Amino acid sequence: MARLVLFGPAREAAGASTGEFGGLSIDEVLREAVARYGSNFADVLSISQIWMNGEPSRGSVAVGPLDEIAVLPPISGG
Amino acid sequence: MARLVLFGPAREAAGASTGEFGGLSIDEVLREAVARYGSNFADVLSISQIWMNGEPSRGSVAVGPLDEIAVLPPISGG
Amino acid sequence: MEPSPSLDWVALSPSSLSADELTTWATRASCGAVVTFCGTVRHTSHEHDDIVALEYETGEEMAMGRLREVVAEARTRWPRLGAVAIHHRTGRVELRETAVVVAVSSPHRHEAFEAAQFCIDAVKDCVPMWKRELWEGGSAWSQDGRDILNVAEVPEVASVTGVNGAHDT
Amino acid sequence: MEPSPSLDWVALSPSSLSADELTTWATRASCGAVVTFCGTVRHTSHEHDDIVALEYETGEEMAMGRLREVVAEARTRWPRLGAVAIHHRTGRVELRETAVVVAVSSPHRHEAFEAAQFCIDAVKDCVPMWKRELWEGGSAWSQDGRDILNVAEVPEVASVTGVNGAHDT
Repeated sequence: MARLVLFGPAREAAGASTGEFGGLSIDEVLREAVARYGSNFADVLSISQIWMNGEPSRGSVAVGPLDEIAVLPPISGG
Repeated sequence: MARLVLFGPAREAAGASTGEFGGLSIDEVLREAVARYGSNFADVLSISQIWMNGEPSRGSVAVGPLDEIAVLPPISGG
Repeated sequence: MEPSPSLDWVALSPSSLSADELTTWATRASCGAVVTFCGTVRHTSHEHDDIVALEYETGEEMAMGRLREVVAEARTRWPRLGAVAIHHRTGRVELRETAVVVAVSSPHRHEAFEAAQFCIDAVKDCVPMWKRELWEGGSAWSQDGRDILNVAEVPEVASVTGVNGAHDT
Repeated sequence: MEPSPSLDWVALSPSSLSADELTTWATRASCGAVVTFCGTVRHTSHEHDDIVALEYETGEEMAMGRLREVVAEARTRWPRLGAVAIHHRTGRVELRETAVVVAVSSPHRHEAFEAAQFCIDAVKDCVPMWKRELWEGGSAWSQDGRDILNVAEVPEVASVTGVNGAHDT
């Protein structure tokens, strides 16, 4: 069970700030998340970056139960 | 009698911060000032700008009794 | 907040930021220049002209990691910097309040200007942070979102070639 | 000193300058950026590394006239500036104290950086002001004197072309 963490517009679109998913790669986890959270979330996800354990990552990377996957929509700090 | 005003290194070289001179042009006033204040002042004068009444000016300009001529050595503000 | 004893000081804060505290902290006997940038809440955004507050959301660990990277990159690009501080608010920030402060000191002024500008550019381009705009009767996520860059990708401002005096304070 | 009720504030002061006061004064609801520059007394000059104080001498009327010209020129070059302040100390200024403060606000940050840097460059190149360096046991006029320029002759820093975000705050 990898942990998904959602921020800003992604959190709002999902209606949740975290979720647990059983997928074995980042792509699998995100597919499950879209199934659970719906099309608004899918829209935000399509323009978001994905980080794993605090660093930029990519869809094919394998995930284990201790991994944290973050969905980062376009940023607007400062 | 035009009034001469000396700043920073020019004031120090002349040993005076102001002086009255009878010259009828800026150049004449400055010649009299060199005669009165000596060669250290002449050295500073040679690298200084001359302003009259708060604005940059030049040697040939005529001066009257209400005019103030300023000797401005290279600046070092800020 | 306890001032940093080192030459770097990054922080996220849910309460008021003090530009004065950072400026004073950054002032060093070896440095002739301190440049301080405050990003303040203004009433106009791309979409609205009656903003009353902003609300910032972040992932604290990710953001702190990125802030540290920004300072490290600034030191790589401008090795003679003195002190470097970046503080960013979280949560609700009212109109005219300061959302982010950068303070940079250096022996000479041009590197302090360049590094301070780099730091705030990099905060905006690299630090995971999301802004909600609040106006009378409504709110929405900011529409000026940017793709997240790596810190090394942030361009720096062009260096100056002054007529004279470019290398003093 | 009484804060200026207008958007411009220039001053010469024989007592401590407050960067905080100028930064707060420059913060406006229409501006998202305030850039503050402090020129502080450092222990090193071209000639010495044990400076304990500086002493500034000026011609008050000429200097105030030039400071006003610097602000006017900044507004010509960056028409969207908010508030612009330049304060310069006169007399003796101790190590680490602030000899000059510039504070500039604007809707977006890059023009505030550019204008603040122009203002301090122009102060150094155009304002009649002479600095004596004081160290333990001696003093001398600063050796980094510059020929006085007209304000219009002061070059500006190159504009930035950021990867993105160059036109927000």
